[in-house]
Amino acid sequence: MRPLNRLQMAWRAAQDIEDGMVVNLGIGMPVACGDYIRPGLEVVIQAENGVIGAGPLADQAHADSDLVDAGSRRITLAPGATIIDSTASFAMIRGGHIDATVLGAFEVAANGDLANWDMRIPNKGPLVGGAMDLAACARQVWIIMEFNTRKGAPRLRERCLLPLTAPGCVRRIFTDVAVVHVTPRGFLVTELLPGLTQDELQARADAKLQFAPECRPLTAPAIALPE
Amino acid sequence: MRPLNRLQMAWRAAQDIEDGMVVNLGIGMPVACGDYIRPGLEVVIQAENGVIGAGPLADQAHADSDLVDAGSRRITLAPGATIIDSTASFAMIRGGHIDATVLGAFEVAANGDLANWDMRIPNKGPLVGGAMDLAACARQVWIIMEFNTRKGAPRLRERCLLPLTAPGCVRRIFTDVAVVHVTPRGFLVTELLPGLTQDELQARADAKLQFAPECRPLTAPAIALPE
Amino acid sequence: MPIDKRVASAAEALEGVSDGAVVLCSGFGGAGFANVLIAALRERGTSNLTLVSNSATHRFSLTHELIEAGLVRRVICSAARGHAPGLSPFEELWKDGRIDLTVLPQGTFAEAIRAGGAGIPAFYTPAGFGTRLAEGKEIRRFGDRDYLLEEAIIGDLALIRADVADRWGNLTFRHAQANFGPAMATAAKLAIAEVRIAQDQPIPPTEVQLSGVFVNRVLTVGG
Amino acid sequence: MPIDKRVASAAEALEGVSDGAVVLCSGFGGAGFANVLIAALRERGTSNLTLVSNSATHRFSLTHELIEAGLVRRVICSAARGHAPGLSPFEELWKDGRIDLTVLPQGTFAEAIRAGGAGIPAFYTPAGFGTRLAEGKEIRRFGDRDYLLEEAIIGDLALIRADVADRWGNLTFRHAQANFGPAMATAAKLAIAEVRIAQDQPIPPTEVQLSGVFVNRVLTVGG
Repeated sequence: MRPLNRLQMAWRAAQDIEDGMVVNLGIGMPVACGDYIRPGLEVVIQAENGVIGAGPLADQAHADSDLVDAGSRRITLAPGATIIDSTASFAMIRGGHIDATVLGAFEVAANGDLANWDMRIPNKGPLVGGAMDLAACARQVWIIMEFNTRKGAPRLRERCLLPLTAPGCVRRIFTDVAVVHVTPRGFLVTELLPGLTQDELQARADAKLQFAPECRPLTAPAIALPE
Repeated sequence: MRPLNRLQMAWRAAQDIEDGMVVNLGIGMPVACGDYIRPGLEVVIQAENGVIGAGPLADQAHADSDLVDAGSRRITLAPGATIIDSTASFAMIRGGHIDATVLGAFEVAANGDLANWDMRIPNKGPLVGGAMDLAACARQVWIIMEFNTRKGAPRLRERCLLPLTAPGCVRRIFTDVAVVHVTPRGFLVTELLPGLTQDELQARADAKLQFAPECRPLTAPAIALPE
Repeated sequence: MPIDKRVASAAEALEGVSDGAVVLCSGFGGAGFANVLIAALRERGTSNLTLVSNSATHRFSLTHELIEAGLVRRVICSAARGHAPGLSPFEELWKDGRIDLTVLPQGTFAEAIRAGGAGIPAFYTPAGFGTRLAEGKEIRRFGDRDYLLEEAIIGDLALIRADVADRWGNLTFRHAQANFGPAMATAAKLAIAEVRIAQDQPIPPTEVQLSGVFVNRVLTVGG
Repeated sequence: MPIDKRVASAAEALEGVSDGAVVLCSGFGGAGFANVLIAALRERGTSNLTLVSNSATHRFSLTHELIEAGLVRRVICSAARGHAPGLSPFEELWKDGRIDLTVLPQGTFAEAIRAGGAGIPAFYTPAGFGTRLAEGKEIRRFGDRDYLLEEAIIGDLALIRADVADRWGNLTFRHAQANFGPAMATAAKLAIAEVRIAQDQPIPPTEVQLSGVFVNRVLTVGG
């Protein structure tokens, strides 16, 4: 089977979102989770610019340059929404009122360390944004990222090589070839792409992988990437 | 001339309130200042329960048990008012956004120390309320109190005998027989009740009083106390 | 399932509250007391409470009934004096050493609760420096001024009063009813609002004064 | 005299702003940039500025023009990366050491500004602990967790964008326009709002989102 594409990875992460949760979705792949929340569930999507209850993207007719999420996307409000200021929004985040945040990442370590803000590109200014607050303070931190870099380097590592966003914070990792939980005993693979062996996956990681006895096949419906 | 009564003292303090000021008026005598602000001035009266722009007391027909000031008095809102919560109200106070607070006091020391919260009545619970925040953080602290206690003891002292509310905070004291500024060199009397000599006033204080060269007579219009 | 935080009774609202709970009760200046919930807590008999309330006893609040019923072992407040000439139920217990008291400047009290809800474990404030309330507290200089270190207050339960709620738990407050309520809701593990009306349709986004994210249960009490 | 904070021009709004000022500029996610005032500040040529803005350069903001014009000697932000592939004006100056940079987690950035306006000189936060941004900062344990000490940010000038103002300086914000604006207004000695409409009649008390107590001058810019 082919590895999941980026939207399929967002779909897979979204399946773990539970009814009534308050979730913050990071810029990029994570924000696509909002489109794939299981039918019948009501979830509050928090955007760190203060939108509490973000709805789908606005269509052209309703797009408003003042009604945006943290990624400057023109959105709508879900029923029951409100908008607060940045101080209040981060008070909500830091105070542990976000049940789960879904973020992108460069690397995750077996102890849950997260590196997702600094790729050490020479002379490019640092971009922290809200990632450190979210990573340190959300009740659960979930990551969506490819299992390996484009050059094939492992993103699941014994220790992160890149600068940390927060230590010991990651609980789940949704990748293109596996779903991995971070446990007190390290990485635990709970879903594996059909056609890939445990040994093959282990070979692509820099840390010891354990495999859950009930490890299931990783599947997702067909979702086409936009052009 | 007779000493000023309590409403006359509030009137006298109110004459020092300047156009455009944001003022907080303490429970008791100070809150009466709101009735005597000079005509033509627009002032924002802050009540520490969050009313920003308190108006006069409500008449019976308009009294609302939810529209109250910090002293539980049923009030109206002035034009341009808004209401914020206690956290925001004290952020405003502590952040130095109150131009002047007018408070009652038991004692003031020559260095500006204020004692207005604990009279050491046995077994009565302490009542701090917002006084420490206001005294420590308002840009100016003005006091309305009688020059002496009912038993004749001095309230203007070299050092306070009662527990402090805040050190070195008081700028002006409006009493029944004198107006006194607190300066880096101690108490400076700027207004004195006609008929009272400087020596007589000094005899009623526990600290050295200086008298301004331009010391004026303390006067107030006749204001009857309510029954 | 649609989010719906409305409960049918005060008993249901208080379900799961345990002895020893730290209870945050809103109300100030006569407005914003959740008296239906406070009365229900007293009837429930949940004991050994820490009561966090601006006034230990306020003539418009029923917190004194919790105290009189012997359910409170500790009070954190900014005002602990009864209004009546004699000793209040609180003062009677306090003078006999049967109830512990922590008094904070009101701004520190409010800020400590806000900090509890905002993930700030401690902060510095100028209020109280140089006074008896500074005893035992860390003093630190920033710039040309001295400040006290104050720690956050976190509750197990917040009982607050609001005007309108929707099924998401969003709230509006009438006039000065908000006071400590919004901060208390953020700082408690279980935040319960008693409201005049709880409606199906959402409160318009610009009218919401406290996000339902901070509110766990809503009880309609009218009034 | 009636309170009236409305001014006739951007030049009048900026009267008295001095070289070396610490300037707080609101805006995030495309909303809430006070671009008329920022452009006027650049034209004025006030230099040696410390720019406090969530993004050093944001494609919807004109702060990069202040930077390009060489008026900024220091930036405090949470994001300093340009959107375009090449180096931004900020990055060009920064790599040459001609501009100082302090990066904070966005929540710390917001909270530090709020603290500046709220009389809190410093506070502890978990964000940034265990990261490179903790370097040189005091670490302290409360309970079972480690926190960083962060100091308040206070500005000489805040330039914020709002929707409606009244003559008292009360403000409303459209949708996500508020972001850092309310806190920045509280934290600056001179807070200026550019607004769509500034009206004579008061904004209804329940609709005010930022009290005019925190706003010194209001400039109508339409839009």
